[in-house]
Amino acid sequence: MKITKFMNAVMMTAAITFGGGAVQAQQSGGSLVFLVQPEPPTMAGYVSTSGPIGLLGPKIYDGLFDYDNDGKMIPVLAESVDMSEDGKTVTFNLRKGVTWHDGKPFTSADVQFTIMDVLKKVHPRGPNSFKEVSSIDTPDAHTVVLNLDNPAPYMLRALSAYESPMVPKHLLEGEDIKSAKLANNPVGTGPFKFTEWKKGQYIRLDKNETYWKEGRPYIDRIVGRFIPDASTRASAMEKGEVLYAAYNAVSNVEAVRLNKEKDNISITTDGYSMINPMALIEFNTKEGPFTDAVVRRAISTAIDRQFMLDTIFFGYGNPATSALSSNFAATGLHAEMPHYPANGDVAAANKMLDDAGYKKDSDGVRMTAMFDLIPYGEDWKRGGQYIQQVLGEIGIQVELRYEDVPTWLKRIYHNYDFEMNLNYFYQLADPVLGVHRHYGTNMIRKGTHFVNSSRYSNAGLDALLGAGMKEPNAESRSAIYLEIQNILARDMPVVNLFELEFLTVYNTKLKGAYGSAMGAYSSFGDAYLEE
Amino acid sequence: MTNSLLKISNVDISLPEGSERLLAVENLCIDLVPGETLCIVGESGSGKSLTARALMGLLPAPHVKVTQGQIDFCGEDLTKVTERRLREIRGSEISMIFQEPMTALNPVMTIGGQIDEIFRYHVSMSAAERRERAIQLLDDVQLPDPAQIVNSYPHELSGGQRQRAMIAMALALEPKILIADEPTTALDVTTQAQILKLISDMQAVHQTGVLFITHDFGVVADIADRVAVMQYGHVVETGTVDKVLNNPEHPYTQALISSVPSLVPRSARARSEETVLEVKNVNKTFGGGSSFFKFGKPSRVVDAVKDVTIELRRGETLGVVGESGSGKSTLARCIIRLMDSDSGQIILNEVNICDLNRAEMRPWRAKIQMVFQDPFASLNPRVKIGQIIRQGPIIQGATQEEAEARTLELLEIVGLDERAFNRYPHEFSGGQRQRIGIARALALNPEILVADEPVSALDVSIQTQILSLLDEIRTKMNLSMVFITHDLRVAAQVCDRLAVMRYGEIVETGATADIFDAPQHSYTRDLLAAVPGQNWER
Amino acid sequence: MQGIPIILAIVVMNFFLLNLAEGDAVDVLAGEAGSATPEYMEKMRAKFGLDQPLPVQLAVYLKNVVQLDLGYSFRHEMPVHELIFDRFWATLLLMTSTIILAVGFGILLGLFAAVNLNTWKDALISVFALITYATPLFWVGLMMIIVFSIKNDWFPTSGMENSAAFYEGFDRVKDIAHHLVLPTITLSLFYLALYTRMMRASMLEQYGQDYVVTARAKGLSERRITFVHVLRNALLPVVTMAGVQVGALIGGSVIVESVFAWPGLGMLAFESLFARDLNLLLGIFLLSSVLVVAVNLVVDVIYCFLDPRIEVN
Amino acid sequence: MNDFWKLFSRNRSAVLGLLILCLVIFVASIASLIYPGDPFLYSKYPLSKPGENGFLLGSDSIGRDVASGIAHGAKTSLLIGLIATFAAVLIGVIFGALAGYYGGLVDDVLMRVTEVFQTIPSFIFAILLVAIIKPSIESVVIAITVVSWPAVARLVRGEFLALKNREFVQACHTLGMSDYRIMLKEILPNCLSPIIVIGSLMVATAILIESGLAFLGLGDPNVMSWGFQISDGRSMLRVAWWICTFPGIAILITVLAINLVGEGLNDALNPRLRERN
Repeated sequence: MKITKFMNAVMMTAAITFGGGAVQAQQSGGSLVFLVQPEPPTMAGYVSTSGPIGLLGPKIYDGLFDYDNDGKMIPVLAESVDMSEDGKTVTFNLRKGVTWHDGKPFTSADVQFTIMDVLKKVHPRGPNSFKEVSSIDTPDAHTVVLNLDNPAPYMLRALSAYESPMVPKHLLEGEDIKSAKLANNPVGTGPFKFTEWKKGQYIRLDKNETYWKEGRPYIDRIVGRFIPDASTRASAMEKGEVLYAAYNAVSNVEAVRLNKEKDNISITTDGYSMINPMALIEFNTKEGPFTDAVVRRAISTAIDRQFMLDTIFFGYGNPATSALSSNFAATGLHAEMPHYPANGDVAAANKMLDDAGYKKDSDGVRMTAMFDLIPYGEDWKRGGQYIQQVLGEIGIQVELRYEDVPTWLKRIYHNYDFEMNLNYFYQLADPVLGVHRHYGTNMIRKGTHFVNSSRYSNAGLDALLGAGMKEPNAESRSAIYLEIQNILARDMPVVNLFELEFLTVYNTKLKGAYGSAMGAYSSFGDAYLEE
Repeated sequence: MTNSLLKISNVDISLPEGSERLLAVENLCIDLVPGETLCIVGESGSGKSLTARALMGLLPAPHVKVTQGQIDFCGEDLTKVTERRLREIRGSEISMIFQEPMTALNPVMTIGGQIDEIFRYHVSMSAAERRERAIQLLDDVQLPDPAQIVNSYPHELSGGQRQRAMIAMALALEPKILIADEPTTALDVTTQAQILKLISDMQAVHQTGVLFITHDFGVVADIADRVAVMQYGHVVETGTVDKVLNNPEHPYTQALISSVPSLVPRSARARSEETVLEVKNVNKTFGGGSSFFKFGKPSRVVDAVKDVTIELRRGETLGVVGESGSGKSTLARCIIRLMDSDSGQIILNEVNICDLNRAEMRPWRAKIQMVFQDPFASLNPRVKIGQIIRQGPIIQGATQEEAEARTLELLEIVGLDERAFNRYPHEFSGGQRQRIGIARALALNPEILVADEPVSALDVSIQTQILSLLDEIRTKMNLSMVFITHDLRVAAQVCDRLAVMRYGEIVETGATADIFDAPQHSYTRDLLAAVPGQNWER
Repeated sequence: MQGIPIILAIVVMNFFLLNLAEGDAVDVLAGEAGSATPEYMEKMRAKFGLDQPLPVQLAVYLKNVVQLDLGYSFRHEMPVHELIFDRFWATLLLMTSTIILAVGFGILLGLFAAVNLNTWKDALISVFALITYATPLFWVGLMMIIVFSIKNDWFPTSGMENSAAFYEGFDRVKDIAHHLVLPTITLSLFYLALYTRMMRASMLEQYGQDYVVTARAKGLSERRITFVHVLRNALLPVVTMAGVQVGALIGGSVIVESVFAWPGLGMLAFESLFARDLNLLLGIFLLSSVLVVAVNLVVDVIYCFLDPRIEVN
Repeated sequence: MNDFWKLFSRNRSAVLGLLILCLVIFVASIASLIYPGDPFLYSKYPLSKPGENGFLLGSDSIGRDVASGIAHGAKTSLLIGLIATFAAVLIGVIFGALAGYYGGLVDDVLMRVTEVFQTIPSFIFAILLVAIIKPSIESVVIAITVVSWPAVARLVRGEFLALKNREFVQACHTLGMSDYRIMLKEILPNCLSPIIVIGSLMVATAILIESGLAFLGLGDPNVMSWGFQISDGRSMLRVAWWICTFPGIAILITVLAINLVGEGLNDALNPRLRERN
């Protein structure tokens, strides 16, 4: 009895905190508690693109632009961008009157420093995105001129707060950027200021009262909570302790249930179009049982992609139909290819192997192999176990190996000590950014993660990839990528399984958080809470 | 008798199902008058302890209980009164002391606290008064510095002091009856004498009726007014101490009394000229070692054996006598190389066996063997008798067949059936086990036998049998023997010569008869004086 | 004092074990970041000192530890002691409340069962103890959340304090206590069962001792015999056991911390293991070993207090 | 043996435990007969409720038969428990026997090592071992062994300390028996009872540790075990309770049964603790 009473008192206090403000279209105030999974090591979004940092960084740091769901650029710190005729000079006009959270003004020098000394040097993807930038001029405090060696149209798609956060020069200059204090005490220009990080519990951000955008943000406080256990995350969501969970922080099965059972909880697949995650199997093409493309094609043919999506991901996602995500169809780069049957065809796969002369022994086994699984949770383990069974049906007996992340990374990308590996890659906003790294000969980089671990090397393909990167004409580019997909469907160094659809689960009282293509990786400056 | 304190009539005490016999005590009739000491004598299993418990209503219910008869205590039948009344009586009108004061006292409570409880439960007194009374009581039982002892814990006192404290506790409320269940059995002989005196002194002051349970006829002779002899749950004979001790009627009583060894040493035998074992200046200390990992101060050093020199001639039995802690067992273990002495020599057949390492020692093992005290602890409960006896010869190099033949021969020598070969120790009685222990020692044809209190755990009738067995074997095999004992009666009957030990030192050696007749050392005199039942000689 | 070589041995052993593992902190950081160039990773390794030979790394670490410096977590860009400090209090809080609950109730239940031996009360307690002993911890935890947090809105699902309200002062204490309830119950159930069973057995053993007969012979009531004589003696093995279990308790809390998002050392250890955050993990092993040693010291003191036979050094 | 059984059967709950345990062992041994297929085999009927589509205890998210998993998992869980316990007892007996028998420096060194393993937070250490070796049945067994043996070592050391000065051991010395033989043939048989009791309880604990490791995702993906089933089904607890509830119950009753048997063994083998007289 006593406990209940005590409980009610606490809950009421909580309710009061949530429910401040008048009933309006866009209310101010309130605390947004959302799930960050897992807890990030630091908040240095300029050093790491790791997911949890992405959830918090863009609330603190602004980018030059944001992107809407159609891919259109939304001005943020840059009010506009001009590109010269030859594509080799890019000029940003910066917003005036923007200040850092510590009160210092934001100027072109910050942008110059960020791109040249931070992103190009220590950011994991920055060196690629800004590869062509040779120097930056700052004619005045609000104008930035990028001088490029070659045109780089894809660069303009990498200017979000997540990909390229603008960082304060005055706090980083002269420091070792990777170990600067800023990593744990971030100071940005974004709508929320960093207040407190209780390790193991939460990161608390409070409203930036001097945010450049009038009346924004609406929310008083954003708290990113860390809950290691998936079931508990779902429970916290169900109970309303947290209001927003992106990147499958609440598992699909629970998300679907909550959506169905709870009136105030909804789900969406929006906000992931810049990510394009693709589940796949990487093969060791240099040694072991999978050096022959026929075997790889047979495996691709046998797997029932739709079954995996339906059972493991509860219907979210689409079967892969080529090496590229169908999301690239909008830009004309995607085409359906053979050997990607959505429902799998074990008989056809068996026939392919029979024809190629792989005989079954008395136990029905043609070959044995070790199958590594990405150590990112039980969904992937379950997927691996399904594939194990299917491969058994076509006479390939595999043993599963599920190690911890560091061991697995070392094995796949450093030692190449694997035969086949279940994995997923972000294909990102453009194949140049997310797909080329998987197939190019120049991307066989021992020790670099998430590149060409199959060690597949094809001079013809390399040439096509190079052409695809530079080709400005959409139609010619489409033709180039059609050829690329044909080659990959034939050689299959990687068997694409399905395009993942991440789910965002949210409490319906949270509004206005879904307009950006960056989804959860956006600033939440326009988000508000409605009672 | 009208002034009878206690009248037990026709009492039966049942045993749990599946026990050896149906009733622990059958048709028991005993009475007790104030100021009287009634000794209940009997061997283990006679039911004497259960009788004592029955009086207090402390039988281990529900399986063991009084099924019939009355226990009339000043007009009340203790078998009928309520538990509440029984609690009132316990501690205030009837109290009890036990054999082992260490376990009978609560180890985590002060002596004062344990005495205090009696007052709290039976009379109303202020805390200060109770404490004062407790100190007074401790003083009455002649404990030194009672004001300090009242705050001590049991482990801080010696065995005798603990028993005094127990008596103080028992007599706190001047009970009408004191039940003493073998109260001196665990004590040294000199302490025993003091405790017995204390009990009779207290009894004289308070006119307490004492029910004294013992197996020791010496003690009976010293303190009893009347005696009841029990066997298998029956009282076979009662009467005054004089009548029972000097004119026993029942054959069992007669047998028991004839088993009590006499204090008059047996006639000495001719001493051989051949020395078989020489112990020269042997020292052994315990404690004091500090190990590699422990940085603390070294622990207390105890001289267990200090500069001991003895000589054993062929065919001779040398008795080593002393009280507990005198170092006699340590000496025995040093002689047989169970322990390494710190310094000195042990010369066997002109070889100093102290210098031998394990492997070198092995052949010498056959020459010197040991018989242990506790017949229950000295046989491995998981090994069959045959194996126990046989393994010695096998280790010494005999074949299986030889060892087995020798084993069967030995079983016969010690008076056991050859069927014993395939049985486990728990199937045998204490006396039989001691026979097995002797057979094990003899299996190696030793020249010297070291016997460490070989009969002290045995009932008196069994004791006699084992002693005569040892005697028989000694003659037959021309054994020389080192005989460790605390019991001067046994020593008198077994040993040719005696060495008296105290605090690790030998205070006196000499022929047994000489020592008994004219002890030189004051300690020897004290020891002899403390032997109970001196004035009674059957 | 004796604890120091043990703690050092633990650190050294874990140091080598962890270095046997494939992959290092840089691999993990780079893996999480999506991609990184080999040159960048080499630079990071040099910065973290991971390019040094193992004995040198160990020597450097031990030298720092001796100076009470637990080193730096390159992953969190923070000194290890700062990272551990907050977590340490959370662990200590959970551990203390668990020990109090488990030992306290275990003793009470065991006592109650022994006093009511072979009655339905004894049977009920024994069944309860057996079932809680046999139920996997995480199952209890998940069920607790569903029953007491979701179905009945009595307790929060997880965390250590309300992260929407941020209470101050006494309200915060209340709030933390409120969050503490479910994890404590979950973690203590297993140990509660253990201590209940031990206490019962210990009581029964003590009831058979001679001093109990003496106490009865003195005419004491069963109540006093139970509570004054038997209880204190029966506590001794339970207290010893509680000391031995502390190590297991800290480890066992990983699951409870995970289920209830309790920000303790166990979860931090789990995460730092998979991040190959060597300094941090060693720091945790060091600290929790110190904690175990310290608790055992406390247990020794309690034991001395309970048992006069043991002398205090 | 007869005496033993008489004592054991006096404890009715121990007999019940033994019956349950025999049932579990029986199910484990005939798992391949009643569920001949691979327990990992998926089907087209995911998330069937118990009784639906011919699944006695329902099916999981990719249509695997939960009942088949439990039957096959019984074998794994019991084997893990038995092997880990056997190994832990072996190591513990060696350490404890040597330390207790020889005492002195040997005792100091061995007990310090034991204390090291007792001071380490054991479950974290188990996680560390499994993660480093790679999650597999072998590594789980190794981890459980490594965290379990110190308890045995301490127990055996205590027994050896108490027994080594008993007169029957001294008698063996006087016969010139070798240390090895004294330890193995004379002392060890006398401390078998407590070892059997602690061993039986360790089997139960091992099953619990395995499930705990599996809960944290550290199980062998190739081998069906109750721990795996639970870790696989727990995220679906609210949607398909049967996936992890049935294996959870299987663990519960097995651990319970083993505990009951252990208690019965304790009562029968250790007369000191027999009920209050």
